Amino acid sequence: MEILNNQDSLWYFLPESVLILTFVVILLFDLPENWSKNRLLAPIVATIGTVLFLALSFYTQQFPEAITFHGMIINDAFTDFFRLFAGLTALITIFLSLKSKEVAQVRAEYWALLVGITLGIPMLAASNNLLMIYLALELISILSYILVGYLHNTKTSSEAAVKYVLYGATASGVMIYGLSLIFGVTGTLNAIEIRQFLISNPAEQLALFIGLLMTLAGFGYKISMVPFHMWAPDVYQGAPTPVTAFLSVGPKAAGFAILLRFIYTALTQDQGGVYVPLKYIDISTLMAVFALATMTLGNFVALQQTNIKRFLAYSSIAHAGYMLMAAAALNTEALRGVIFYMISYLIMNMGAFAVAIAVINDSGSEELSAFKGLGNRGRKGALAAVAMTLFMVSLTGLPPTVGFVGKFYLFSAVIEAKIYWLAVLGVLNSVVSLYYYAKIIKYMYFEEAKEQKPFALTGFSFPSLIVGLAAATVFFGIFWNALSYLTEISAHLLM
Amino acid sequence: MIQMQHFLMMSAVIFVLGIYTVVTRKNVLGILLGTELVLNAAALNIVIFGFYGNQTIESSIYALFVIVLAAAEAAVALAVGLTLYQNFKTIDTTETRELKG
Amino acid sequence: MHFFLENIWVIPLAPLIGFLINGLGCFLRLPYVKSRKFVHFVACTAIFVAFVFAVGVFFDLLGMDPAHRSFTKTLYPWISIGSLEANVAFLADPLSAVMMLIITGVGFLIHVYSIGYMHEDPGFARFFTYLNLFCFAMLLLVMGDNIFMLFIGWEGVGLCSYLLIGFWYEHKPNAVAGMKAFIVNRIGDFAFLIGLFLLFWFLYQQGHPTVAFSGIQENVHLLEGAKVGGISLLALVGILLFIGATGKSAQIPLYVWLPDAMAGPTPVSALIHAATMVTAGIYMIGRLNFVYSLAPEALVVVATVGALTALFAATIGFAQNDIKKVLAYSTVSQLGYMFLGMGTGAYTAGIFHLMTHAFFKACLFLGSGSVILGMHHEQDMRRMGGLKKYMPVTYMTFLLATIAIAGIFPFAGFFSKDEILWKTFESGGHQYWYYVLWGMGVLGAMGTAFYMFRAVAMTFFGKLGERAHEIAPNEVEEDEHGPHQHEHHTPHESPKSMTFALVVLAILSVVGGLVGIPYALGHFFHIPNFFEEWLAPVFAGAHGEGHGAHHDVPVIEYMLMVFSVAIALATSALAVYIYTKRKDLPARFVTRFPRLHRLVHEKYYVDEIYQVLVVNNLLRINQLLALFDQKVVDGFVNFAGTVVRFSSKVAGFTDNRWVDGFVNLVGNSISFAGASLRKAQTGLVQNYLYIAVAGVIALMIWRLL
Amino acid sequence: MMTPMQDLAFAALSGIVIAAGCLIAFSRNLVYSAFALLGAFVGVAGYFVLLGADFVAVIQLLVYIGGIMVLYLFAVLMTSGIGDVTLTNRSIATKASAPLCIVLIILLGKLIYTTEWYVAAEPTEIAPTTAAIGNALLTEYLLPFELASVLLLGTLVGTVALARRGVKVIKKS
Repeated sequence: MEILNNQDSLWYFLPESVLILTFVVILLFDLPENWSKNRLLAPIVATIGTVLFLALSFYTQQFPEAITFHGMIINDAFTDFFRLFAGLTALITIFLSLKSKEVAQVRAEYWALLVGITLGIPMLAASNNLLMIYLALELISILSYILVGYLHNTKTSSEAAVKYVLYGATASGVMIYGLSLIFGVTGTLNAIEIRQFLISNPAEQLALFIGLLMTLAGFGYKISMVPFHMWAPDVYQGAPTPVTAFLSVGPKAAGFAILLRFIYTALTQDQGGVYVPLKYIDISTLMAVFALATMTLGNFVALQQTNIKRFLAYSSIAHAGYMLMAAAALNTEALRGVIFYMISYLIMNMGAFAVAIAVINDSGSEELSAFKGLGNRGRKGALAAVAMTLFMVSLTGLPPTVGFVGKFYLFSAVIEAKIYWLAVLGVLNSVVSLYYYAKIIKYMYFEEAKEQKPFALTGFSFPSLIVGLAAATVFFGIFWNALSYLTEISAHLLM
Repeated sequence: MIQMQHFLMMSAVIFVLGIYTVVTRKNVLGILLGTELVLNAAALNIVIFGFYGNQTIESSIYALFVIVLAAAEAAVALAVGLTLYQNFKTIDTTETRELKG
Repeated sequence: MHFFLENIWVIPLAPLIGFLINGLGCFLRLPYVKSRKFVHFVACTAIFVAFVFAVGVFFDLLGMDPAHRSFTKTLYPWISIGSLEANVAFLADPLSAVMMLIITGVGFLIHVYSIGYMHEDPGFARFFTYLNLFCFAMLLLVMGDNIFMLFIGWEGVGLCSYLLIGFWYEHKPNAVAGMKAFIVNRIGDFAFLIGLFLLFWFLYQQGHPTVAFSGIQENVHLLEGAKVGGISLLALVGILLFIGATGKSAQIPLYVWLPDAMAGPTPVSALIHAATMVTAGIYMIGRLNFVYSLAPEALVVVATVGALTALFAATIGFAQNDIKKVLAYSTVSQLGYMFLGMGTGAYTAGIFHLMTHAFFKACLFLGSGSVILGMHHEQDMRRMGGLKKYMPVTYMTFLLATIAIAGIFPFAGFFSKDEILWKTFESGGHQYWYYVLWGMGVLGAMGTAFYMFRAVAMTFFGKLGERAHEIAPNEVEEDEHGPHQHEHHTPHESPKSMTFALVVLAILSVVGGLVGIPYALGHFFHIPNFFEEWLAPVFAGAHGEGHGAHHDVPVIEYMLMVFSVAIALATSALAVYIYTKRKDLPARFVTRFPRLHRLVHEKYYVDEIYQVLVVNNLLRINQLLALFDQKVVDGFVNFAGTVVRFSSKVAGFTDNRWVDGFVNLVGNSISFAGASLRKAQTGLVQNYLYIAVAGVIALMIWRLL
Repeated sequence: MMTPMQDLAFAALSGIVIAAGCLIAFSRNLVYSAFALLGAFVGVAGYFVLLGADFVAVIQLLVYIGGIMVLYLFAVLMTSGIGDVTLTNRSIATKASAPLCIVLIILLGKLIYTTEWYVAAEPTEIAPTTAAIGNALLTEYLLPFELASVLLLGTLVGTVALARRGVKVIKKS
């Protein structure tokens, strides 16, 4: 384990540096009046920057894994994966933002803020220091508050932003209080040193558990874990739809990354692929309870929703519950499983949001009823409906879609960890979720549309994105070896 | 003699008062005051542990960052609160409830 | 070297490609699906290619050493988690080769037949899409080399069956029948899954986590003696899997969906609900014979349920007037025979009957379809009669298939059914219970001969419409297209594409049995029992496959053969006599025993019993929940509205108490919980934070306690 | 460790902090609550001085009192109107929240007094920390320092973006 100094670390930081540069350059576009008139300039620069970021992260991937910046962050395969993930999420979001009518009139800072959040995702995933955790989390959060409230003159957007800020500020306050308790017991801010301290001082400490709980409030709020989930439906509904899509995938994945890294690095001991929780902190049971509560609540309440964004918000809470099972299972398979699940979730959730944006563009309504009769509204309508059906099937977790494979890996990790009750209840939860996902399918094919005019999904690029995501859903549902390989190499934490 | 625990207790009192403010206030600005208290309690906690505990500079730096980020957060919160006010002509959270269920 | 074996993946791939071409066209409304020629060309070519390859695989296997006639083609490593590995791999062995030939061969004929039958239907392309998808799923089921693939195929064919039963979904009873099939099958599948899980789990415990059939076969002996709650594990697994099979293969008590499934287009009834899908349960038992052979208790259950179903369904067949209903109950009954064979341990005999049944029952169904089309969508046999004159080809083929199903020498049905009955009788020597089963089987065979010839007599003999006056005026006429206005048309023979399939299948029903001539007859002419030798490697080691026992044929076997042919002939003649010469007899019988007739005619009220026993109880729980909702949770006013709206939506969607019972119960409990939780989402961020803090405190206290 | 003088200072600061905190939590007038925040910040800054974190104390005063407090007062005035004398700051759900907070403080008290904290053997020498902080920010803490600058830039731009439009809307109305 090598801890690099600042100069040596800079090479590892190359991809993120590009993002910072992009961030600053885009901000400059707002200065000259005539520049900001060209609507496409800023998103193009953002796209170029993100692509460059992805390319460079493939380059830095070849470096040996190391702990960089005096132990602040860790550059390992896990971090590399989240660079890839953040880049892909950002690219899709930029595309969706261009296509959505809601954010048609944005200025350059919108794209800059997107890039800024994208920067936060790998930073959070790589954090090894309690200070870095807080800083990266806040970087994501604060910039998200602004994006959520970006539609300044709509009531829902501003209301969502206010709730988000108030909830986020309090949750992060509670989290630092918890982190400070952990610091008080262990005397260090470094996650690896925390583990070493806990191994050599195995006496039970109440402050440690409570500090952990409070820390989980901060992480849990980012991943919308019950009972810290309640902001999510309101914020997801009020935010501009592309931002909702982004928040439900990117920052959420970052939250999972740090949750898993923190638990696996600081609170467990690696014993040949099985991470044994350090004595007296029964993190496994705790996370299993959280996971069960999260998925059950998400699924049950999603059944009741009539707004498409709110519906997808509850669906995303339910999926957070499934992914939380990895934090309960505590083995390498679980890490693999959750990484696989994140990829599948990226594909299918972004796909669902893409169709939702198309429907909102077409009807101007966010109600689920806007989906009625979609399958019978011309060729484009049929295409959107078929794609949406695939995404719904995948979100339910049925074969032959990528969602099934993701669930399969996760559940087998849970069984490997011998937490059978969680696996059984998780499967039952998937059955419940079938009800509400099938509702959309039923709407699209078996109900009459309000207007019979052909579905407006113009252009070439937007339909091809939807088709591409739908094809990926099925393709990776059948041939998942490549993804499986990626998850296998990514499920490695340097500690 | 003042001990570490006394400091910690004071910090806990500030923390709990902040939480109480957050969960009871109707006014957005009122809630924000509570979050500031929570954040200050956390910063205080860190400085206490730094002073009695590992005695390095890192606790001070951590507290600094907490203060700076709290300021950033407050700025955003106030800006967002203003947009809320422009849309609803009030910042009473019980009257700005379009999103629920 | 073995070209077809190496390229065995073409067999499922061809129908899949057909499905994709037509399916994409349908979904995206591409112009090419408007061309009927293109659609059926694609669909028929796809299945024909599969058939050619299946024949190739058969001959490749034939060229191999009999003891090692098994070939696994691993296409793609699918899942590998820990020590568990499941591949996308196709297994070619004698058993799967037989199944492939049946599915692609009969499937091809039915595709060709459908060109004519579905000619006027607007959903032409959709129909062929589903048909191809079904063939793909069914081939996956029989070709997979592991339980996963079997299960995927199993669910896939169920889905296609559901889609095709409700093919004319605009007509409500069809949609309801589809739903009923779906739900009844889910009950079976639930047990099936538990069975698979138990089997896998205990193998895993033994350190052999495998899902491949070969792996299970090697390690299953380790589970001998294992017990779960005092019951032998393997027996439990066998019975659970068999419950799954009773759902798919329509056995007591889960057979109720199959007669209703006749709401689908007739080619579908022939392909899915007679020849292939419903035999999946038999195939499954044959494939897992090594499990069943170690679990004699499970075998007894299988045999008993099979014999009971065979007899029970045959009696229902006496009193049905809808030609497709008669055939449906006949299918249930014949499937019972197959299970009787499997349960006796005579796996070869069961599979043999599966094959011959595929020929003659497909022929019968297609014949009935031809009659229905010729009579301009008329299914009530009482309006028929004398069709011999108008539809000679249909008549001849139908008659030949009827003789075959009645089990008259030397038609196909004789060899297979007789072998099952003989093996059952032989097993009686070890366990007297099998004599009883044999008795039931013989009675069922008599019944089969009677109701089949009754159908022939009512349809083809006599004069057109001579029984129409028997139809009570209040009986609502329904055919597969919905309520039907009766008009008089002259019946006509069906087009060539349809009669072609009929003729081929009729020939197969006549000669198909000759591949399995029992030793008792064959040894006079030194004709080996090819079919038994062919399947011997698959069922090697299974008890009941008496090797070497053939050298001395007991006299009793000849006696039984003569006996069964005699009674088949006698009952056939009786049926023809009653329904052509003494037409008053059935009516007199009905007046004499009105209750008995009504009981049989109403299918022993099984649906009604289920309604009372199962569905109503579920509804009652539902009502209790509603009561709780009213009295206890008075405060949640909004919620009640939500539930009512939800249940009315569900009710509107399904509108069937069978379905309502399940869906409402589960749905209401979940939406009850969901709505309560939803109340917590007040829209006040203070409350959200309150709940978060309360959650943290609750967990702290949980920790301290 | 602490001199009697410091004990006295601690007592005084605690009085200020608790009084200010109670005003924030319970006062019905928003202006009082906002000004009480000032008191709480000053009190905490005093604690920082007692705990040897002089630089943090200064920053606390500068950032909070110089920055945040002014912002708050602006916000209070803008959202309520200068002419409005009754700046209400009402509470809800106090009956449900009070027990929660009492339980919380009891739990925290138990935690504080039962945990074995990581305590150094030697008491700290109180010395100026500014130089050390400056060094650390440019060496070990370089990355957080830079990242915070990105965050602040984003916040600045974002806040302006939200507020800029706000000004326009007000002008129109």
